[in-house]
Amino acid sequence: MKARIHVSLKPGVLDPQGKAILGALESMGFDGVQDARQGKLIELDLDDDTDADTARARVDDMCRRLLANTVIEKYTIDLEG
Amino acid sequence: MKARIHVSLKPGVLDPQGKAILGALESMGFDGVQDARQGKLIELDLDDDTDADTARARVDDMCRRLLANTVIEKYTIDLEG
Amino acid sequence: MSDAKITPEIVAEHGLNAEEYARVLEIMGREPNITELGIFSVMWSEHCSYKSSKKWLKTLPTTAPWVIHGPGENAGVVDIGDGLTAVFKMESHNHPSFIEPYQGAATGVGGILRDVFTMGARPVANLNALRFGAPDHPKTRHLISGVVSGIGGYGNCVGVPTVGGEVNFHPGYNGNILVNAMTVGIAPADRIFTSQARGVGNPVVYVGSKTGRDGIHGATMASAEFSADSEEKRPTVQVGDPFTEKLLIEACLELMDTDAIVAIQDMGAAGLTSSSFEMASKGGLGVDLALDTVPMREAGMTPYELMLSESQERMLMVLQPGKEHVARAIFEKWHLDFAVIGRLTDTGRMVLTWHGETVADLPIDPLAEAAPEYDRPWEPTPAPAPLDPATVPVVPWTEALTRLMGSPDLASRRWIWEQYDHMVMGDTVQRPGGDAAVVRIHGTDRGLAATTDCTPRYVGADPVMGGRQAVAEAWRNLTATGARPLAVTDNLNFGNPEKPRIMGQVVGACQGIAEACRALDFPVVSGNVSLYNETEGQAIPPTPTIGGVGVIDDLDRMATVAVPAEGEAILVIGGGPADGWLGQSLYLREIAGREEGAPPPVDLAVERRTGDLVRGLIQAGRVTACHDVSDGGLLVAVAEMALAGSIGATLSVDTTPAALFGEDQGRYVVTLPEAEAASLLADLGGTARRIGVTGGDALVIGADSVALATVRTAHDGWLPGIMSSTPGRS
Amino acid sequence: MKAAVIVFPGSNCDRDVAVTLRDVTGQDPRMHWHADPDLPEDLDLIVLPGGFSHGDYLRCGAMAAQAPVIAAVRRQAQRGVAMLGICNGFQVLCETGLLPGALMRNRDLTYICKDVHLKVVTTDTIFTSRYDPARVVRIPIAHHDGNYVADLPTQCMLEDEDRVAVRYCDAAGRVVDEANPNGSTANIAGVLSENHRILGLMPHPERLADPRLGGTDGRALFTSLLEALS
Ligand SMILES: Nc1ncnc2c1ncn2[C@@H]1O[C@H](COP(=O)(O)OP(=O)(O)O)[C@@H](O)[C@H]1O
Ligand SMILES: [Mg+2]
Repeated sequence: MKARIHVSLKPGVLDPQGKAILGALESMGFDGVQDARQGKLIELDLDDDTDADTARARVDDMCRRLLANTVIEKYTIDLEG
Repeated sequence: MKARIHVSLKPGVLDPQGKAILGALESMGFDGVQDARQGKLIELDLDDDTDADTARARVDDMCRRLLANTVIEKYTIDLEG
Repeated sequence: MSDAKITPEIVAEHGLNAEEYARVLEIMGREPNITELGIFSVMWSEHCSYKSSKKWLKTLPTTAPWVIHGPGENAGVVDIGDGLTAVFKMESHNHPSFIEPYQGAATGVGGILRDVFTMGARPVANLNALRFGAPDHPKTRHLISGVVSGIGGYGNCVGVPTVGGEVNFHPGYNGNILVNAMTVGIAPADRIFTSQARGVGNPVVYVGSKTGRDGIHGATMASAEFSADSEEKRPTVQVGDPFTEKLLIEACLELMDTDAIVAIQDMGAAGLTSSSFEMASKGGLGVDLALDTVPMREAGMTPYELMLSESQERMLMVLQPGKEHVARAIFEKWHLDFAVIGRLTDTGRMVLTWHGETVADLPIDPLAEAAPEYDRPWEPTPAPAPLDPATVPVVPWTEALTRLMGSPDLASRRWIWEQYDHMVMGDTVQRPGGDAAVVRIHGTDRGLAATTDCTPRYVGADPVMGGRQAVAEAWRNLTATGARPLAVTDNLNFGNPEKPRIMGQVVGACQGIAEACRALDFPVVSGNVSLYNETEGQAIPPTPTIGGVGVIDDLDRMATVAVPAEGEAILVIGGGPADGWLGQSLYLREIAGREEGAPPPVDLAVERRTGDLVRGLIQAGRVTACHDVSDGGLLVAVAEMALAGSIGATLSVDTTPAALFGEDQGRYVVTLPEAEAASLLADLGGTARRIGVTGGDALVIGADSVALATVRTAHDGWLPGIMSSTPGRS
Repeated sequence: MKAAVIVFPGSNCDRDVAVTLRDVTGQDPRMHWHADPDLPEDLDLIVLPGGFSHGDYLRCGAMAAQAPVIAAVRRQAQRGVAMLGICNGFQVLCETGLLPGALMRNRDLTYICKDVHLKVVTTDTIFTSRYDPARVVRIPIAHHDGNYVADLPTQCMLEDEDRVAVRYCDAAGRVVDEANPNGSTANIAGVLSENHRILGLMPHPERLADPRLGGTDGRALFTSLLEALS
């Protein structure tokens, strides 16, 4: 089973990387981009024998304890396969 | 329209971050994780009036020129809305 | 895979010519399999075999009473007193950095660090000599930003300060930048490690990161001329993991404190192949390796891939029998892979097995001895037409100075070195920005000074003189801090040596380097050669970079470039009233847009006399600041001292371009209290002349002046200015 | 004064701070490996040093905050043992929650190593008592992720409880945006815990505590600690 975890900054937290991307795109002549944000995508390969609910609970635990800093970040979890 | 771009290392390219995440999860007692990889997720807000094909072509251009380092990274583009 | 038929195409792809392949067949007595062919190919590549340069490298002086290990080891080792040694080397990562600037530069730093700590030294300083194309070339800014963040990204993380280097810009590097990285380490004199394998039956141990498919054929790539289709070779880029390197440094140094290690060798270019070959060959032994026991990152790897992979952060060691557990415990503590992958044998052969089956069997000595060595045809570089002084335009000195100080080759590099942690380890006594960086020898009041230097425009015009000048400037930069220059490492960057004109540059530069090293007692103890630096037939300017290291016995007697106080006398030591060499000067290039003439001559006897004199003055505490005169000439040197100290100067000198901006060699500017100037001048006789006095916030000559603030804006503003425009990846 | 320096894999200013501690206190600190959960109970000071623990991968300090020793660090924090987190150590303290807020990528996205000017906001702490509040101090920074962020309530709390220890300022002591090297909220360079016994700061006081290195403005932090803790 695969878990895809998307970690991104909470709304309201200034995103220097996103801002730099936006600025760079503009100066490269790409107009029509209104906003850019950069987050992380962490992919985990999990043992296949875990059921989806247990897996989700464990990945959620991983996120809270390590993968995301909930002071500034939020996360979503997708399970596949 | 929103574009979600997932930039990740090409297969076979060393992913030190993924490796470190795997090690950290293990030492925290999370077993059953076989592999971990870290990539970027870039979200762009595009002007609404562009059609999907044009938007995809432009985002693809942005990826090749700025958002991904195609020497070692690959990317996928999802358009929404 | 080992059954693949060896076709002429496959041989050619491995970079071996027909003659070389015939020698392979002779040595093997049969057709090699693909793994064996791969091994020959990397061992005989230019990068590993130095086949074009060996003949000339042998002409460099490599000994002195203080040299403990000269070229031939992973790094040079010189005695610095108190039972300690300085261990250092420079290495290029040019091609990888052009393809992927961040990772190319980062792994370049990683590689040179390993060369140094392999010998038992703790790395204490990193330097980097960089050459980029024209500032306005579409790729340049992307390359600068990638290379600088790559060097910082790696060096900062491993916690070794990056304290110095140099940067030049020239359109000749548009398609082929140079990234030369240097590391200086300190090791106890009685505990130097080498790669010479000893002891039949001793275990061969692999430590560090796992092996992946990184950079397979990297070594061959570094030896092949670039072409537009090099994009194809992109997957050969390796990714560095500085965190693992940091752990590897600590683990290796910890193990080195025990008596477990017999020999150790980092896996650099050509990875497992060259490391195991070199160790066995130096010990006159054979080696059996069970390749299936190598820690692997990916499934399905073949013996060929394992032998050719250039995965980073790996080391090979021979251990004392029975010490495996000691080593294993240390590497496991540091979370590094550890595996016994083979044994030393007395067969003189390298035998590789894969799950018990032999997949390669080659003789070691014949392969090493038969490595091709070429006496490539060469043509001396024709002497350039002398510059006609009457054709040199004269612009007001105030304008010329401001333009020069803000020109690509003279502008401040602060934007670069502020991205490097240049203070970690708590011993950086002279930060970047001076003549040489100085790091304190930990726990003492002594210091090591280090610098890198080369003036490619001089080498291009006259390789012999340019080679001399590069060594002389490194020696001068060390001297200007008060250091006693000890030895150099060199990084010879040139185009395609199969062209007699290019080979002539190699030969000429080696001759000049050898002359200068001999005259200055400044031997070459390590180095690296990077050839085939060409794009579409266009060679880079010849760039034999010299890295110099010296020792300061008392840090209280050290000089810096900053003007320390108002009202001090300013003296020039060396040179004379007839100074004014404008051939190949930056004045000519930046103001007149011309690169012409012969470079300034370097008189090595005078160089040595002047330098020894200046060093004596610094050590005697008779001068308060010192800076050598190099690019840009006398007024630029004074301006640099003024900016560093934020104190201006009033000079009484000729204001001709020749007098102010001539690049005559062997000169130093010093300051000292006014009251002591007369007696010093009397002592020095004709070798010194007084040119002015410090003070104020401008540079003044006669009725004209330019505010320091104006000079500073030009000097500090240029690099951030170009880098703040579009960061595109292009 | 009994001090321990916690060494994480990838710490690289552990030796630097140990040298300064020895120099100022005359005593060698204990170098404590992160994997050892048993921290001595009689410590006066715990230092989390600078560097790149775990390579700064994922997030700076995130993995170190999960180290076996951290449980003991938390217990001692509760008992009021003094703690100093420098640079990466500050990041670790934020990741453990022992200090509020978080440290993000610098505003300009580049690593910065240079001397900065600082205003010591409160001298009423064990870390800063020896500083003259009227004097601007010069101390180096060296980081990629020193951009301090905290939400508004946290900011207000920090101000109300006098928990901002140092701010970036210009040479004249003005706390202005041009003097903010990394985009930190309100130019915050260092913050204190609620009981004022834990300090995390991005600048490296141990790097300018020896005249040979070009300045000694960092030294007073260690002499303050020595005075308060011995
Ligand atoms: N790439 C670099 N990395 C670090 N420091 C650098 C780099 N390039 C230049 N510097 C520093 O900038 C200063 C000026 O360099 P340079 O003009 O080459 O000096 P010099 O003319 O004395 O050889 C030196 O202190 C040098 O170490
Ligand atoms: Mg110089």
